[in-house]
Amino acid sequence: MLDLDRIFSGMIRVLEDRVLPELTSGYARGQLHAVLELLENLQGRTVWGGPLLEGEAAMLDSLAAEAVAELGDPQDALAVRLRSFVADPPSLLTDRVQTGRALVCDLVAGGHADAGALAAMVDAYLTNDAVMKALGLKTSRLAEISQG
Amino acid sequence: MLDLDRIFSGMIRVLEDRVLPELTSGYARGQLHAVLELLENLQGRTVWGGPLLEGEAAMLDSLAAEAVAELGDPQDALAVRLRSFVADPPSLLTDRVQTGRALVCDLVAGGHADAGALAAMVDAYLTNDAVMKALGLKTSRLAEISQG
Amino acid sequence: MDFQAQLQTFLARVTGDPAASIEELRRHTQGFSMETMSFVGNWREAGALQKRRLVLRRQPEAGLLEPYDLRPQVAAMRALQGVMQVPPLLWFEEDCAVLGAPFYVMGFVEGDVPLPMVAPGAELPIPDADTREALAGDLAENLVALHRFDWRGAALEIFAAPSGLRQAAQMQIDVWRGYYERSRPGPLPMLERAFRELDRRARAIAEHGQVSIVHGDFRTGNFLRKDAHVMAVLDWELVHLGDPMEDLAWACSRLWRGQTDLAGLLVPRARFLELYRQAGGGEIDVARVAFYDLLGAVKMAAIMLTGIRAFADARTDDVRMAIFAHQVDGLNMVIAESLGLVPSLNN
Amino acid sequence: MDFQAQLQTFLARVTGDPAASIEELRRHTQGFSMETMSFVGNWREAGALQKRRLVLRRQPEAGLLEPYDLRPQVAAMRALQGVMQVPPLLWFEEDCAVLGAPFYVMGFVEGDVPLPMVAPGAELPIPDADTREALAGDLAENLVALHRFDWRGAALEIFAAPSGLRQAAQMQIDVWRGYYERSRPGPLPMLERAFRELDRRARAIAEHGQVSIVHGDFRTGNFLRKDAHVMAVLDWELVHLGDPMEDLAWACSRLWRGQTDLAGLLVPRARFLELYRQAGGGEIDVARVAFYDLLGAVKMAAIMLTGIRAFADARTDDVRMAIFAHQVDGLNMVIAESLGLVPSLNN
Repeated sequence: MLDLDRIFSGMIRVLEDRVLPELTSGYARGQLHAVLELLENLQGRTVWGGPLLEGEAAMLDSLAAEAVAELGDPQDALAVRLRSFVADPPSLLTDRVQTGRALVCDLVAGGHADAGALAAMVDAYLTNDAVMKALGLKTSRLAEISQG
Repeated sequence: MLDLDRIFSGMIRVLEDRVLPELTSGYARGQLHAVLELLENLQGRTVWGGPLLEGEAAMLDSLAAEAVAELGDPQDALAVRLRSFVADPPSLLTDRVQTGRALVCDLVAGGHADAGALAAMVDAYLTNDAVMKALGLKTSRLAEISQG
Repeated sequence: MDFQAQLQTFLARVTGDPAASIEELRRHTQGFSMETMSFVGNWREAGALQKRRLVLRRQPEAGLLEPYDLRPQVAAMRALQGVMQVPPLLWFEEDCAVLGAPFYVMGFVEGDVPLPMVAPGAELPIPDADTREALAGDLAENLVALHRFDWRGAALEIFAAPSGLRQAAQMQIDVWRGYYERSRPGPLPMLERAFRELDRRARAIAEHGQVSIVHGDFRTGNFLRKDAHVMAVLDWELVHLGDPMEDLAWACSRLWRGQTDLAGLLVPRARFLELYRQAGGGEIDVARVAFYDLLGAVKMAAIMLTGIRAFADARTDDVRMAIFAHQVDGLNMVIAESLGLVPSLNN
Repeated sequence: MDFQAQLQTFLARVTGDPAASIEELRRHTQGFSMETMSFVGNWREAGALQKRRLVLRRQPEAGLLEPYDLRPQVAAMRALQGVMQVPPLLWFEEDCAVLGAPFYVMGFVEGDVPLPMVAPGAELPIPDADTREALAGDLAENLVALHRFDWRGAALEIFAAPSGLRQAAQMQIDVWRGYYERSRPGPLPMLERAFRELDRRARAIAEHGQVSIVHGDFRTGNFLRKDAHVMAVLDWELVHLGDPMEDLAWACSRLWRGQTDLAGLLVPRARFLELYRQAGGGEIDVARVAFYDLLGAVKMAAIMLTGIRAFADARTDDVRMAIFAHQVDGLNMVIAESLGLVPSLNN
């Protein structure tokens, strides 16, 4: 996930260096300074979260639990990591999601999800997550961004 | 705590309605549209958090645990709430902090923290939290905000 | 009808000149509370052409001090003309139909408003020490004139009169507890702790003593000056009857000292108290000043919470209100200092 | 020396006219990758005064397609002059000392660039259906001309030539897996799943078949048109030798259809394939188009990840790169559709 601090510092920099100098009215300048102060203080006081990420974390939890049951050899390194993830998931939401995603990547890369029940589970997670996140996107401003 | 969504929607509104119309260069307009798209999508994907809030939650945890030990009557309604907070804290960080703060407020309002060990504990929490959060503040832009 | 036309209609009515006109209408957005505009009014009065620069202050839709009632500040400014430096108050209109909200019109007063803020390492708003000293003296004289004014002889029925200084203290606690309870976004332990302490200290204040008109927001940032002279004390939204120590504590509060030890970025706190006494303000009650110092920090928090609430409820789109949500964190340190929880950094 | 002066010095050198001058220098910021500027150059050539509008494209410091190498695109544009609609390429400068980074200069081509985006409910970039049909036909003809060009006879040693179509597919997988692995901000299961599927499908592609010059970014948004005529195909940064089905799949990708079923917001996908065949492009291999459709979605994700990484590492301050961090979420749906995990909304 992109570092949230970096997004804030990027927004602050462009607003301060490129947008502020073009403002002429005192009202707009005052409001932009307030936005800048807000962004500077949201930085460090906010973290990735919300229902989309919580939803993905929950899906990864169940996927990992089911994968533990499906994987044959309990001594397999991946099976060991999956069991540890199920038994003691990272407490920070972003860590939990990143660890879960890494496990799915390794299931796929290891060929465990090429066919059968595990393939269906992985595809169900990928599909549901993609659908939920796509629904959560706001209409893009790409046209305005490109045209200025 | 102020609703994070509301802060984002307020920033989006003022940037779109008051700042954007004053921009003349295509570059600044394109960049501001990108900032707007970022803010629109941070909304719903971020929550209050970070080290300051985590620190306060940890202090509230210990304060509650010590208060349980200090409060005499175990049947007292406040003592019951404190025990429940210690045994089963809310999983969401903001809920945990809000619940903990409410307990401290009730300790103070009920006179439990007027003197003695509980008073010292409450004041230590208040002082440490105030110092940490004040250190976390960025230099205010209030002068620029007022002058425009 | 646009705003300028509505204002012209108003001017025609109050001056009795149907040809009255206005020009150079400007909105000033510096304030966080009342809306402020300036304009030049032209009208004929007793045969002579008047051309006068005027200032209009209008009740905002939402803001830091809601709910708004313009009558006390208008009554105070009227009663105090000639007593101390106040702007000349010309007209007061309570009817919302005229300009959308109640407002009053004052004569324009020349001068600049030094702000009680200084960036780290930057020059003070008034760099010259002699000017600061003289200005502080003039401020203290104005404050003493206000506090010594015999309000019982003036038409100030709109003010609730406390029976004495203890009740005055309790009334102020009630006012700001009210703001706090209406606006807090959740439980705030530091404020709860401060209110409990204020209750305790108020009980120890003696009832007897002089009740005065209290400006309520007397500080750097709320007066116009020219060189070392106070031209007008502004921003009377918080005027009430109470303890003169309240204005003194507020003027000297940590809130208006930046990272310096200068009350209102003018002179050291002890020096301002001394100037007040020298101007005839009588003895300083240290315990009551300390009480109002704590009350002041709490009041500032309550004001910020009111702004945050107006923003949270989407009654205002002014994002400046939202910054108070993190600035309250800094205010907790000021409260902690007033409570004696942390050592005073400068006094 | 400022940029304009540096550019003038360059123009004087390449034209051999020490008095060469430039005017109307403008920076265009629409692009997400190469920096683009336009200007008018004045110089004397064989005794006659030249006054020509020119376009300069410079390698950016950081961006979507880094690391940059301008040589392949310059070689392709040079080789294709007269073969299809490409901008006239005048000069190429590899020395960073001249303008800070390698660049080339092209003659200005008149026309507008329709973008492959349409706001919900808004009119298509080209509202007239007949114009869209004719333009799609002209595009298909240009594409066929490109794909039928005998590159073996041209000076294109800079291009790595795959031995056949299976190797071409595997080379493209390697290219984009490289971008993905260098830039991903963490594990991305959908991309891992897509790469596994691409490997599987690539193994099923027959090696024999025609290897062509592939534009690599052939789509609405990357050509200039006047009415229904393609004036120039632009943006040759991704040109390479490979499978012609790659350009076809990319031109028809879900990425450039908005919420419509029109490939590049021009004509239905099947119609564009038909136009390509009619122009002499030969039979369409459905399986290979499907392979490159999935590769295209993965490639778009890899491009976005490269921009995100440039922003994350603070090598660019362009916040437009940061929006890809959430747009990758939308792209996952396109990948899911290409993988057959969700039904195709429009085909």
